Amino acid sequence: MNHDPWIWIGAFLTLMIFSFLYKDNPFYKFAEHLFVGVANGYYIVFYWQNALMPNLFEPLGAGNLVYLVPLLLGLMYFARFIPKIGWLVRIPIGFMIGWGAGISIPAYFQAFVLRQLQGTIITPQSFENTIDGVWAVVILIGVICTLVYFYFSKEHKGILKPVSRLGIMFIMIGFGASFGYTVMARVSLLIGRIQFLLGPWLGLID
Amino acid sequence: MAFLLLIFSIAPPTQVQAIDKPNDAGSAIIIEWGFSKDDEAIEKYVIFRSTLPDTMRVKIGSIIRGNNSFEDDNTDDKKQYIYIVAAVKDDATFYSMPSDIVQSSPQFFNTGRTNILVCILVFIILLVFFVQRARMGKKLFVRKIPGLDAVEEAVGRATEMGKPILYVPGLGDIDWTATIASMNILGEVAKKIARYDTPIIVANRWSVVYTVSKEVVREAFIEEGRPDRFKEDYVRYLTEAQFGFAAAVNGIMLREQPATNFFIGRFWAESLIMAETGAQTGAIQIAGSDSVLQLPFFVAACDYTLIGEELYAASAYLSHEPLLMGSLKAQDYGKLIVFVILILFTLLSFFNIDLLHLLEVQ
Amino acid sequence: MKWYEAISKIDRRIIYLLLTVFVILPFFVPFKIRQNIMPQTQRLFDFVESIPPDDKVVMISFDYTPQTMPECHPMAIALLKHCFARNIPVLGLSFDIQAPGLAVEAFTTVVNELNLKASNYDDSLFYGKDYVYLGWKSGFTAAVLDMGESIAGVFPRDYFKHPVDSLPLMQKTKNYKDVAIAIVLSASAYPEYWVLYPQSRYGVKVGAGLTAVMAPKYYPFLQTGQFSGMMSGMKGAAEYEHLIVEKGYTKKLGRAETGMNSQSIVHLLIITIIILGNIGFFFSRRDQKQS
Amino acid sequence: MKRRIPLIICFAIGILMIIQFMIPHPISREFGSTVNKWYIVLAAFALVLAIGNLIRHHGTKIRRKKTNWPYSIVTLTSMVAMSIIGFAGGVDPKSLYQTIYLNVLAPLGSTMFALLAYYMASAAYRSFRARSLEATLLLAAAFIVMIGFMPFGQYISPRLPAFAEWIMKVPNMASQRGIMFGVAFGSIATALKIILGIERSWLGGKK
Repeated sequence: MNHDPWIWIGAFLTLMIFSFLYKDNPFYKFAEHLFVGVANGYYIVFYWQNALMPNLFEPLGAGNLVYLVPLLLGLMYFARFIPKIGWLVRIPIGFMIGWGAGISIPAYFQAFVLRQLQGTIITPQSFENTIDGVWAVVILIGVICTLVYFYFSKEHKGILKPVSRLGIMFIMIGFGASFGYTVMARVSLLIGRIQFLLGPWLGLID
Repeated sequence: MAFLLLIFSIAPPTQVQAIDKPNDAGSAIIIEWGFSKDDEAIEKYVIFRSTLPDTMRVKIGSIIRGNNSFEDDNTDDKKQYIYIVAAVKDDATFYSMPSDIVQSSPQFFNTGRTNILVCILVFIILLVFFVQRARMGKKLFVRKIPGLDAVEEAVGRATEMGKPILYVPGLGDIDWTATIASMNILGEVAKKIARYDTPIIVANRWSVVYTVSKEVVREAFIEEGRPDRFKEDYVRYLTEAQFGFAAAVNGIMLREQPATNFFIGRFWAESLIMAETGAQTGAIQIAGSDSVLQLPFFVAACDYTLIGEELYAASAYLSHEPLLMGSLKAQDYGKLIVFVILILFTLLSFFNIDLLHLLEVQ
Repeated sequence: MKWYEAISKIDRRIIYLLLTVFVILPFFVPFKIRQNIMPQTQRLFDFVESIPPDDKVVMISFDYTPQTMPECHPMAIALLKHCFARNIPVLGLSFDIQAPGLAVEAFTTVVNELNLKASNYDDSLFYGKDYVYLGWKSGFTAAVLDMGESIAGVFPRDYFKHPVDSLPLMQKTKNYKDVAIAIVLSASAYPEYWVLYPQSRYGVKVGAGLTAVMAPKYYPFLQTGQFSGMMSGMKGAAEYEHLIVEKGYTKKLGRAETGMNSQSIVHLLIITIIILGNIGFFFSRRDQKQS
Repeated sequence: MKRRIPLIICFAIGILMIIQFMIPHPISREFGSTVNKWYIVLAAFALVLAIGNLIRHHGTKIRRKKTNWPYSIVTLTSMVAMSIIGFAGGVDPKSLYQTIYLNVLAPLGSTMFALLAYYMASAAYRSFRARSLEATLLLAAAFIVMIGFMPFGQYISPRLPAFAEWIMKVPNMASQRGIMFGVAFGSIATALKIILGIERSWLGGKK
């Protein structure tokens, strides 16, 4: 058995979380509330060190007055506490939402549309190996059927009905495969925790 | 003697060309050269640079044989340079003729991204066109989305049971569009809640999303004429720690016993931890996400799941607002264009017209 | 309750208990399942096998974090055992801030185990001669590129604050020319960038050890030969362990192999309960139809 | 004004970020990185409000002695303690702050993560029933992949591992790509609606 108190703390916390599998209980409640508290304490310090100091106070201290803008925007969050100017809080929110929307548009076109198109289009090179070419055709059909499933503004009748049905079948096979594959990837995490309990803590395995 | 012969038989690289790197922010020059005739025999090419008017040669880097280009990404846009490439074997160096004088400069438009610009413009035109049409009163059809039809029922059930509703707007920050979409849906859900006077718990992971979702819920109550019913405790901040958040949401599900759980937005590995705990409490669960890897878990553990794009159709579907419906039509046309490009480019490539490079983004 | 209703309504706690037992069991009851070795693991192993002893170093970039440790740590251990058994010196480094502790642990575990068995001076492993751990560096791209010119320029001091020039191994390891292969153990995109920068510029051979979730993304790199081999997830680590045992470099079953045994029987358990659930479902539905 | 100014700001910043993507000039890069820094600063300010909310929630629980109120003390004290430890003792790799991160936060996080293994088993057991053709396909794909990627898969059939890989690379890939196209247009439309002011639920609907 280990004599390092930190190992013991880690082991007890691990067991407390696992106890939730049986049912909610005081140990889990304790671990959960501790988790939230410590994590928030961690991030308070983290933001101070890595966000506010280098991105606000240091440039301001160096006399860079442009940084008064984020300071002002940031202070507007607190306008909520003064009912008369409460609407000011929408200004930083508008800024954040606009920023998020703006950066995502070109990014989605690049990574989700153009690159996926490149990957799906079939060329004569796809048939260098015949069987690979056949699978490329299957992928193309699958992509098109899935697209049809997501078509909203037409009722799925006539030709659309069997095609969108095929689309949902592709989706379900994909979901099943991802699920099965992820089981493999995730069991290793549990094995890791068990190894920690049996090894460093109890010393039953080396 | 044989050793000497080998050394003297090596030809230097030819035709060294240096050009300003296109589509960049300056400070970079691309150097290209013709292979040494003895490329097979040498070890590497070493690139030298001299900064005018000074002619002193400085080594700036090297690259193994078989390559005939190099990027110098450390130039001063105000200075002029000349490059020399040398073939190196053992300790012997064979210099090329110098390149022409070259200077780097930044560009104002990245021509390698013209295709993205075209995409964005086309989509804006589609969107504005269909929104205008909707504004003029043209009715638009939307197919049934079962997950969204269930929203009303789910809110109703919580009201009947006198239990709260839990809404998790994903674990993504506001820069994930799924989070923005989730905020729109939250607005619709909150309006229904304001009508029924059912308590809601919105659990947030990011500070910014917290401030936005609070505004959204508050505004929904005001719009429904029930600002008095809004409680500060409805919208909560938990923690930024991914699994700390999941632990706390589990706690809420077991102790405050919500009758309905919404998981709508961007999710990662924690998705199933929350959804499965929710399933065990017996709540009705509606999930919606664009996270392809997490959807299978939601499908397995929730009653209704909005798959991918259905999440983005939700605010239009729930609000029945014509303007938002117009955008659904634009989305459909986007998919139609994808379909056409897939078929067209594939067919053309078999007639030796290769258009794939049009899709390349720099 | 009829039997088929019972098997379709097993309490989840029973499932959890079974699962726990199944995970723990292989640690105490070791058994061997013949591994089917994936070609990419075999390729990595063969590559390391082909490196001449006491010549160039194998560079291992430890870029995994405590959360991905169960998958990547056994890879590190197996690689170290393989290299040391063949007298290939190892140079470790990290670009992920959470990794150095894990890297040091991997080195210490393997070195201690081998040194306990060593009978004389020549068999023993020494820091600075047989292995060096350079520690952590920020600014990944600049650092991996600069190492093409000089490793000591990027890491003037190693993790333990020794001047790098003072270490015998580093005196003969100046830059990528002295590196036989760089193997990147990671749960993120680092291996891709090793191909993009140092390999395209300096021709470094790159191998990878990735988590199972990440691995499928990297199959194309194997096809093009940009990766000289890859271990994917705990299964890849187990295969590598299997290969070094087969060659006689070590006798003991590794962590990953035990882990794979746990995984295998857990999969069997999950498959079994799904089948049970469906049998129950099938019979209950038949009942409903009849009534 | 209460609506127009936020809408204009949202529109302007959104359009600027799109244009920024197109321009490689250093001025544009400078702008991009400045705005990113502002975002970080704004997130930090929002954290003050967020933590305020957390303190209020738990404070009320303690004051009113609501159910489970003692646990709220755990959250509040541990948060204050961790902040003090970080501010007073520094954040070096050997500081108490990092030690607590490694020995308290890391095991808590990894264990929550590890619960997934259990939940995957119970979710699969409960919901993987061959109710319909679609459900059966999902079930079958999951089965084949689970068996195929395990060492014992080859005993059942030597072709099984290759079949499992085929499922991952062909039908799975096709469905993921199809979903991704839909997601792309959905999110681009959502983002444009926000920028153009068509969708304004964050301002409280259409009025």
